[in-house]
Amino acid sequence: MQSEKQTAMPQTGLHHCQPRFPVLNFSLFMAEYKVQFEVFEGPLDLLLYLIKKEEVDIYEVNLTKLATQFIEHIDTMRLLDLEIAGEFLVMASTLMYIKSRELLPVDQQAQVEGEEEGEDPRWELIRQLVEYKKFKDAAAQLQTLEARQENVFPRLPGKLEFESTTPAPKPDVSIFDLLNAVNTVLKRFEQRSGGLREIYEDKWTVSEKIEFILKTITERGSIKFSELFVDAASRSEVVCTFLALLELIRLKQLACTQPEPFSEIEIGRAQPAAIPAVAAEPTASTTSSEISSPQPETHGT
Amino acid sequence: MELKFILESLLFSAQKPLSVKELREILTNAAEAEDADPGAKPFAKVKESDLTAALEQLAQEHESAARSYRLACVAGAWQFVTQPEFAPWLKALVGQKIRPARLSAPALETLAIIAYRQPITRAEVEQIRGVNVDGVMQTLTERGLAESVGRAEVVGRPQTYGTTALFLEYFGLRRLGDLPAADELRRIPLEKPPGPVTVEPGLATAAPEQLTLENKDGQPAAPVEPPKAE
Amino acid sequence: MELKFILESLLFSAQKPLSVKELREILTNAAEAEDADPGAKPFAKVKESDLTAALEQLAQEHESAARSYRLACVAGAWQFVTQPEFAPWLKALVGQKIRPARLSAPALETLAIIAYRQPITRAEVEQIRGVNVDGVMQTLTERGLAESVGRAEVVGRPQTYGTTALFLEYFGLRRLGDLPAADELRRIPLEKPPGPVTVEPGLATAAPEQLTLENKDGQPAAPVEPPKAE
Repeated sequence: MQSEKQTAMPQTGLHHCQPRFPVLNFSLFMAEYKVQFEVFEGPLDLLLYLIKKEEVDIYEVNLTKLATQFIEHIDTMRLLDLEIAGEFLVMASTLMYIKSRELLPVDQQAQVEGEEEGEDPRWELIRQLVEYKKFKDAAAQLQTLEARQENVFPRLPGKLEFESTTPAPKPDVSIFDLLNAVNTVLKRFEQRSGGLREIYEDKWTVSEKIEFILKTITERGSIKFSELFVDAASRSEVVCTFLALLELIRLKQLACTQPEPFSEIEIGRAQPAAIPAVAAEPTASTTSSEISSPQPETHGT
Repeated sequence: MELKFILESLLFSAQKPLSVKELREILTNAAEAEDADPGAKPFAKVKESDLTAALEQLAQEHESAARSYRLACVAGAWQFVTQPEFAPWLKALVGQKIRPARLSAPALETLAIIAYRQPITRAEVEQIRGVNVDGVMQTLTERGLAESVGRAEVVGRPQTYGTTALFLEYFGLRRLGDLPAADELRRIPLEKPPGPVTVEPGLATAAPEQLTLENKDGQPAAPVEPPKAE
Repeated sequence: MELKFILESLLFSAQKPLSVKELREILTNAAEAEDADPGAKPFAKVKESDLTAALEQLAQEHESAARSYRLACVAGAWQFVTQPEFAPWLKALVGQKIRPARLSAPALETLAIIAYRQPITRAEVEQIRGVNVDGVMQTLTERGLAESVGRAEVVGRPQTYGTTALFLEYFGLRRLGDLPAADELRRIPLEKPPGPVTVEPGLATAAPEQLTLENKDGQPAAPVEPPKAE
């Protein structure tokens, strides 16, 4: 007896579920019911389902009957102690309102309508259903496209081989970007570790470093990138030096060149000419003009 | 040398889809190369419209040839792709395509609404679907299929959403205009049309012709069509 | 389905020339796959002579079509090749910087951490960055800038990551020691987060196959498994 119920249940269909089920099977039934119920994505979806069952056009649907079915449905859910999404309840009340209006004599209906300036809730509901239905159909078509696209394979030819006369493409990123990133990481890390570690000691300032770099360059003409950091005693000093360098490049005081791949970056005075040599020369990889750097207030000139 | 064949050879050999702009650049570079072939010169400054026309013609030719592949334009970039019916063998060749899990029904519905109605606010999407869409919206933006595109000029200036280039790629669409039945869906007004609606009591059960929906232009909206499968 | 078109789609999508034997194997595999398409079955045991005949017919058809490419058989393997007269443009195509998209800030930060701290687990990178790095790690490995270099000797034996030779090339470095101020920056201690250790290494550092992959289009890809509604 029990097992019969169990298997029969899912076929019963939702709206025929009347509150007459044996309590024994209740939890199992509810599980089944929930599974079925979740198929409906919302009250509109459920309404469309009910309309489809009636095999009528949306425009021809008997709203009073639809309202009854819908509310029955909600009642069943409530009886089964299922969680009812708020949207279903709102729809139920709209439908109840529509239903109650239908029961009134025509002249009294007009009065009600007068309050809302022609806002006929029936019209509104039908319009909403029609619109929703269209998008549901559109979604189905998207689904078809989605499935189709899974089976479309792009041609991926093997790489063409020509004697490589052109140099390998230069990366659109430089060591400066990397250092900048390091700086960001460390700053954020320090912020997060909330003063557990030494914060900036202000032992070094960017402007001091700007002066230092300019002085060195003036004395020596140019300097290798790594040399700038040789004497750095702490991370904050490295960062300051680095920021100073970025600032000087930004101000077009200095220019960086990397004569060839793998060679050390050299820093020298920027050419007085408007176009820095590095920017125009595609094989010199590093110009830092596009590096976004923190902008210290200090100017070293 | 005919432009369309040059383009064909390029698309045939490219490792990725190429846009009209990229194709134009290649033609220019070929013409301006140090050791440029004299034949390449005439194409140094081809107009984009000419390129597009040639590409369309190519696509048409391949369509007519009805072979196992075709020239497709997805999200504005052109690429040769195989026809879906050869998937069983291509899977044996290259393995299953790595694709994200298919979209759920709610996600597809929401995406359809965004696609046809963009820019659209979350509230407007909810109005159409009749349910809360927070979860699905998040899924869609996380998957890069929809994104915030601005703010609506209404109280609270809520964010508006639109679809991305990835959306087009995901569904193999060239542009938004290629969405199925795009015009029809766009025409439905989101809001009830202004002006009095002359409804008879009992209209809800009236025949369709008596229930002409009017859109903002005052034109009757297209009748509801049965869902048509592709 | 006609055999010649199946072969055509295969040769069209293959990255390398395919011999008759290889083609035959693919047909067999497609027919014997677990979820084999019924349409694939008839080609489980095609004779090599039939294959050769179909291929020759294909080659003939493409010859007559006189397009910018043809089907060629070189040293017993079949391949689509472009006609030689298109070389000027194909050179421009190859020379075209397939502009490596600029690395995003999160990617750079992650890369910097890996560079200075390798070998390092994903969980440790996340500790330093303070945010999830799944997506960027994927980007970095896909672009060949970082790679798995081993496993950490901690619970769960998570994978450890390091930079690649390409990384050095990318940044114009001869060796890792040439990273600017490397020693100084490496000294920053990796602190364990306070409180209960959430980073159980085995958990935080999921195996790559469990992670959300990103494919080349930047769309998140699901682990390869039957599509399911979410």
